[in-house]
Amino acid sequence: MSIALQVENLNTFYGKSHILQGIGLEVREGEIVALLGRNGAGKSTTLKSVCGALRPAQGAIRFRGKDIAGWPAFRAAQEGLLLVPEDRGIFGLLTVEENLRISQRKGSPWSLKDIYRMFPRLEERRRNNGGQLSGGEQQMLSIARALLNHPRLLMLDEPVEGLAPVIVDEIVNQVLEIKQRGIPILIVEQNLAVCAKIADRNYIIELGKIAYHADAVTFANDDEARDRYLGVKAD
Amino acid sequence: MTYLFQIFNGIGIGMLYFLLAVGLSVIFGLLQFVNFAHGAFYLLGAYFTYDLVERGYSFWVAMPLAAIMVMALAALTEIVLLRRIYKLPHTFHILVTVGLALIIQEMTIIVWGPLGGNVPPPEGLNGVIIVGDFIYPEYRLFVIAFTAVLAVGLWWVLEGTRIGAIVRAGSESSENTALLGYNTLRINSAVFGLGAGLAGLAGALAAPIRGVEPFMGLEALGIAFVVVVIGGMGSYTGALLAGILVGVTQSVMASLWPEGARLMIYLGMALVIVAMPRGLLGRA
Amino acid sequence: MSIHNEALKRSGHSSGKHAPAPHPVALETSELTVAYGSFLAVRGVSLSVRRNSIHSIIGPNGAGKTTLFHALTGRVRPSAGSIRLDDKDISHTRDDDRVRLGIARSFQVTSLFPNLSVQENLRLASQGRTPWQALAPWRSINHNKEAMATAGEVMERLSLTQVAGRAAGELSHGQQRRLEVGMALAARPRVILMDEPTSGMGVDDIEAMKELIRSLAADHTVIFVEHNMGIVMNISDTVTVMRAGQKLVEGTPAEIRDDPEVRRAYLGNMITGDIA
Amino acid sequence: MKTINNPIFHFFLAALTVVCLPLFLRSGVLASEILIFGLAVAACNLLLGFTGLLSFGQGIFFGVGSYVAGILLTRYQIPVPLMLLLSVVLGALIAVAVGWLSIRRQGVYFVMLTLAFSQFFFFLAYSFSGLTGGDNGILDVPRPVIAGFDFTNLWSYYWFVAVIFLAVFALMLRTTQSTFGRTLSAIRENEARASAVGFPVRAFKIAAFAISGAVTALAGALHAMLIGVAPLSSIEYHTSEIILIMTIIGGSGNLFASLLGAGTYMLLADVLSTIWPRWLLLLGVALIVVALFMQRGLWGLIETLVSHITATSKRTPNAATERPLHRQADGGKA
Amino acid sequence: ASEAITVGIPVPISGPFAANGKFASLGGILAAEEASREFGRQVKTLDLDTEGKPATAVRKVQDAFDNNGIKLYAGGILSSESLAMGKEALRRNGVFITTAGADEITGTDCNAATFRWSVPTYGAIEQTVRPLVDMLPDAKRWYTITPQYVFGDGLLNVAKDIFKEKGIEHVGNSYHSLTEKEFSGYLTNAIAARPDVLLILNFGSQSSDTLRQAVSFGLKNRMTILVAWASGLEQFEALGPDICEGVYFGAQYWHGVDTPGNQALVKSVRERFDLTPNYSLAGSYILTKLLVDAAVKAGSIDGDKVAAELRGKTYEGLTGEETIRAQDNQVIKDYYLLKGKAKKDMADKDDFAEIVSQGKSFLSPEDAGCKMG
Ligand SMILES: Nc1ncnc2c1ncn2[C@@H]1O[C@H](COP(=O)(O)OP(=O)(O)OP(=O)(O)O)[C@@H](O)[C@H]1O
Ligand SMILES: Nc1ncnc2c1ncn2[C@@H]1O[C@H](COP(=O)(O)OP(=O)(O)OP(=O)(O)O)[C@@H](O)[C@H]1O
Ligand SMILES: CC(C)C[C@H](N)C(=O)O
Ligand SMILES: [Mg+2]
Ligand SMILES: [Mg+2]
Repeated sequence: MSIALQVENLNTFYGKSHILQGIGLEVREGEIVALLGRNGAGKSTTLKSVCGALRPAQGAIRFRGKDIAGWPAFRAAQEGLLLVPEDRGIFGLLTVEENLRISQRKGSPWSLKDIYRMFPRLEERRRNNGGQLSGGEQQMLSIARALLNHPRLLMLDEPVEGLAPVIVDEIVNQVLEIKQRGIPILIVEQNLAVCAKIADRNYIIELGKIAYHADAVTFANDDEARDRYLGVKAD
Repeated sequence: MTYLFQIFNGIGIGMLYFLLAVGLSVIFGLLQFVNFAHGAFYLLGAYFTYDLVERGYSFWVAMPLAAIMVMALAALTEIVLLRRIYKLPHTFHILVTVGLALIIQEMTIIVWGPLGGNVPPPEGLNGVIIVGDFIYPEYRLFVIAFTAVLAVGLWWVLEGTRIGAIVRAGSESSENTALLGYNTLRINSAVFGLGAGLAGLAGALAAPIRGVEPFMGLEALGIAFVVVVIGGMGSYTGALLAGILVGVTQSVMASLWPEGARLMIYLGMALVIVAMPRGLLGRA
Repeated sequence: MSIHNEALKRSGHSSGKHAPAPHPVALETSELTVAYGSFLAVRGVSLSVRRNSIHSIIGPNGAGKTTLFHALTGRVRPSAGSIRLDDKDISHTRDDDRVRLGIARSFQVTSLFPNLSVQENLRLASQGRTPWQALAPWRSINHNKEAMATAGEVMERLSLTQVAGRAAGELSHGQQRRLEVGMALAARPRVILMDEPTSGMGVDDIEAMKELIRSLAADHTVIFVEHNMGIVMNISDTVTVMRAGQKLVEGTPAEIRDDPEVRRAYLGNMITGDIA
Repeated sequence: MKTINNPIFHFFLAALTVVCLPLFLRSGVLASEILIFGLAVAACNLLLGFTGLLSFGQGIFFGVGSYVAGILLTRYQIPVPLMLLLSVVLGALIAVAVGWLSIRRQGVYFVMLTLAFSQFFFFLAYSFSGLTGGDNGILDVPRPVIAGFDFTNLWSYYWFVAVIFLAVFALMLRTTQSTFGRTLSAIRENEARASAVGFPVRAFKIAAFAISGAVTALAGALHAMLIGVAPLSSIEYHTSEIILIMTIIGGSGNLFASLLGAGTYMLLADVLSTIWPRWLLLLGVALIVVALFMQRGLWGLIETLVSHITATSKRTPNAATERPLHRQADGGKA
Repeated sequence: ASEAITVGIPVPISGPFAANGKFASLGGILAAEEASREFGRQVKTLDLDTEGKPATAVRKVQDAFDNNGIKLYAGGILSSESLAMGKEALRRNGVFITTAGADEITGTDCNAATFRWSVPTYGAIEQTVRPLVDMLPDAKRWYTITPQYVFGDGLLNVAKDIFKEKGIEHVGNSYHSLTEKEFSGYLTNAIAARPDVLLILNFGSQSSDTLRQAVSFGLKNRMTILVAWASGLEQFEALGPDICEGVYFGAQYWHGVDTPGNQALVKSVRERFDLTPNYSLAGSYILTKLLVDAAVKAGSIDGDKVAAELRGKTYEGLTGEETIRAQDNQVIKDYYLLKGKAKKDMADKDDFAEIVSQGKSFLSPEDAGCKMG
């Protein structure tokens, strides 16, 4: 399998605090990679640094053969490296449909029709303002926007955070469907059950460094690692 | 009856005020940037029109051309200068744009001299309309109609088109707009150009009414601030409402208590901010 | 289990020491509601915090924990409900007045005076109890001996003495977090609220913070928000779980850990270990 | 680096300036005006640099002081010291009113509000011409003769101004070094925290306004006596703008910087305006240069130079004085 | 040759009145050059930029006293700066002579050191409104637009007296502030009052704005328009002949005045600067000339000596014979009523108007309120 995204020695600061201290990871074509870690470990910071929303101080980022380190976020996005951010980044004063329309890019395998088929709820609410959506609906909208934007790699930051279980199921299914379409995904997720269901490989970040790395099967059986890095007690 | 005329006349003044202020408002909404050079762009719009008309171009060529020239100049200024200071505190926005306004004003004097000039209303619009006791210049009528069409058009662009949606998205969060693949830097330049271009257009339209003189920019800035603050910064309809409100107040006060007109307008502005933090229609 | 017992032991000990306190309840809310526009960030939360207990509040992001703190300290106005401090209704008291009544807080997002020295930060925090004195432009900053002394004590307690003269903005993240807690301590409050005191701290700092919070209960009532379950489960007397602005459940750490609802809403499936 | 930020050193610098101005300037008016605007700018700095309030309304207080001098000295023969006291009191009162209304808003809205008030007071002064002389202003404002000392001569008046200047400058230095001053700095740095720590932030801001208004009015009164007129232009928006520009050019958050800003601006304007009628163009360029390259003003420039020369202790980050203003910027975004 | 004479020209060189300052500066230079030649001694001018602000004006004058030893000042475009500078001249034993508008300069605020060349409001109205009333016996309804301050009120009150005397109906007045730029509201009022004559009593760019907007409202075809206090040539240039045609203007000076003094001036200005003199230039020229002549004659530049020389002097000026009235230092000279020409009737590019009438009207010094101490 060829490598879609390769990150080496990524270092990022917020002011003077050194948040990412040499992160390295890779995402291969067609797979879902999960990034785990406690609150504040630096997961979101990693995703933002990769896509250019934050400017890393150091590090190499290769995306589909291009060195994109230091690129501004919009150029990375034009290359198809799309982040669905933690806060979902919905434009609250734009309607759902406007949110979708401004995301539409030529050549995307998804059309507005596809989106409305995937997320019928969005079609029902397409005249509503983004700010009026529930958390789950906003999450759908945010993913939908990324799909319309012709993604070549999708980075999802806690996509099921704070969502009701049914919606979690729905989103998990959609994520798997996106994978079926051949889009690799880098996902940050606290919910181990979700990870286990979708991830092919797992990285764990601790204090800004990759502390652990394993494929799904190994990780599932590594009670100690989960206890140590995520504070998950195996009863 | 006079009051009816005054109200109508006030709407006419107000439409120009709206045009003058809406650019300032749009710029503020998108860039969180207070532009003290807005009046200077108005000044340039008027002088470009004046210059072109003096050179023998028809007003109908001069007016749009002047607005486009101002737009281009403003966008260039944004790229060269202003984008470096967005992140600085307001103090420096004020400093830089006040400086810019001074430069433009003095350049105007150097190029066109300290005396003002006159721009005749375009052929065919230099008469008056008479309705009973009421007289109204055709050109002013044209300005009302033109601005109204422009207001609707602008509203449609901002609210109804994809480009408008992108601009509005950018004013909510430029970070998230960038995540969708938009070059927010370029959007900023374009919007600044648009906003300043609207001021230039207002200047171009005002030239046949007001004539041109090097200090008309200062006066325009004052009015634009009042309108934007009353209407709510960043609000499109707010600018329209407040522009008309200020225009009508001014016109009606001309009959009621003319010497207090300005006092009332500034008092009103202070009251509005104290009572309604965001202006009449400003959003949080 | 053993940790939990220890916590119970300790809390029993401390409440024993202060048994004759007039009000067993230090801080109480009833049906507290906070609206941001039309959105209710906190909805009808009734909370009762025992004097000198350690009361933690947990819940998913956006549950309204910080907002609840804002309401308790007066930073936001509740739209309904009431807050009582030692049986005094403070629902409509301004935030700075509440400091005088004995509530102080630390912030989730570090909020210091970055260009002032550590000592000056703490002195100001301490002076905040007698703010009107500070209105006198002729008084020198060394005038308030008491405030200076408090600042010194707090620095000692948080091992910040070595950096007393450094600007707060130049401290390391961990030190800033400690100073953040110190700002609350310097006001010598009876009730101290800490919003995620350990967020952004290194492992050893976290351990120290845990001990600090534990020791605070000797003479303060402590309410804190934390995502670090190690601390929450170890030192809390009571845990309140919030979700979507509402109080989900409340109980001892042990009860909370075993509550199925909490596992689903906050602790998640992962804690059960039933990985599919 | 330590000494150059020491208040006593600043007072020494101010005193040195006061003594040296007569040696270097031939013009007693210019020298007096530098000190007078030095006061007004220091007062503006108290708001901008120490409290984080960008006030576009300083001209109101300047004008008020100037009118107090004009009205009391020409119509009521009130002794000058009493007149100065009254101008201080009235300046403080009006500043409390303006401050009380303005601080309800933050960021750009605060700026706009002070701007609106400045226009409002201008038109007030303009409309009540019976009191203010309208466009003509109040003429024949005399310079003082106090206890046998005749200050009507320009240079002797300079020393009159100088004594008041140094006294007020010392008081203001003391103020900035006091608990009060530090609390203002705390408010500028982090208003939310200052409030959370227990300070009634609004009361402090209003107090800062009162002091600022009092000192600015004093400057206005001194100015009216200097030029013998209380003109309408003193209360104009333009006066507010100039005071603000001088403040930023000098450097905010440091009182001696204010004297530096006032002096530099006045001297520069004096020189430029005689060599080129279009000197405002150069001023415009200068403002842009300051914003782009000298964000901490002239004082910041001096600090940087000194620290380069001594190169001992490590440099304070450049962002130091910008930060509080950033916060104000954020206030506008809310 | 004896020592050099320097005349200060305190005028707004920057700011909104910069245009006036620019021409005033030229007028001073010309007068100084001529005097140098005539008296064989060095005569110079020094421009002092007042920025149009009284405070700056006084500061510049004080400086010029101290640093340049200048005691003679010819300038002051705005009333406020002129009043303030006149006071300063008195304090310092200098002489100040001005063309500014406010009556107080030689009225209630007159002083021994302050002279004025321009005709006060009384004469401006007497020499414009009265002749026009006589010329248009059927025009019985007059409407006025007045700036709200002493100058405007001065003009208005004189006009009202004439209205009363002549049985004219004053059908309305609109006051406006000195910063007003938009006059359509006032014009709407005026139209509703159906006047025969619209009397515009503001000055400078405000009168241009008012007139321009009045013309665009078609008022020229419905009534006679009189701008009582026009600034002269530069105003015609800014407005253009189309607007000015058929409109009456009151003026302190017009380059078409047929006097030897004026013809000489027009000639030398054309030669020296390739310009036609306007009010600012001509005014500054005559002010400077008066000062220098008096100083040479007095053999001193001390204020009291020069002032004594000026007081009571009669000379052949730009407007014909002019006299400096001793009691209030007011120059007694003609004021002009002009009428705008059609473009096709203009002999050259500056021939905007014809002189309809001219004459001298002045209040007595007592009536003007001048008590010189
Ligand atoms: N804007 C910011 N300024 C300063 N520090 C920040 C900022 N954003 C995040 N941090 C700090 O960076 C660290 C990493 O944050 P990050 O958001 O990447 O964590 P995370 O792993 O995504 O956590 P979570 O699970 O809570 O989302 C934290 O310590 C946080 O406090
Ligand atoms: N100023 C505000 N205006 C509008 N909504 C707000 C505001 N502040 C917070 N909210 C919303 O209120 C809800 C509760 O926020 P709060 O900060 O109290 O959560 P929290 O429980 O502290 O979360 P976390 O664990 O992430 O700190 C969130 O949905 C948040 O988006
Ligand atoms: C036309 C001008 C001579 C009038 C003068 N500027 C004044 O202020 O009154
Ligand atoms: Mg995160
Ligand atoms: Mg929180």
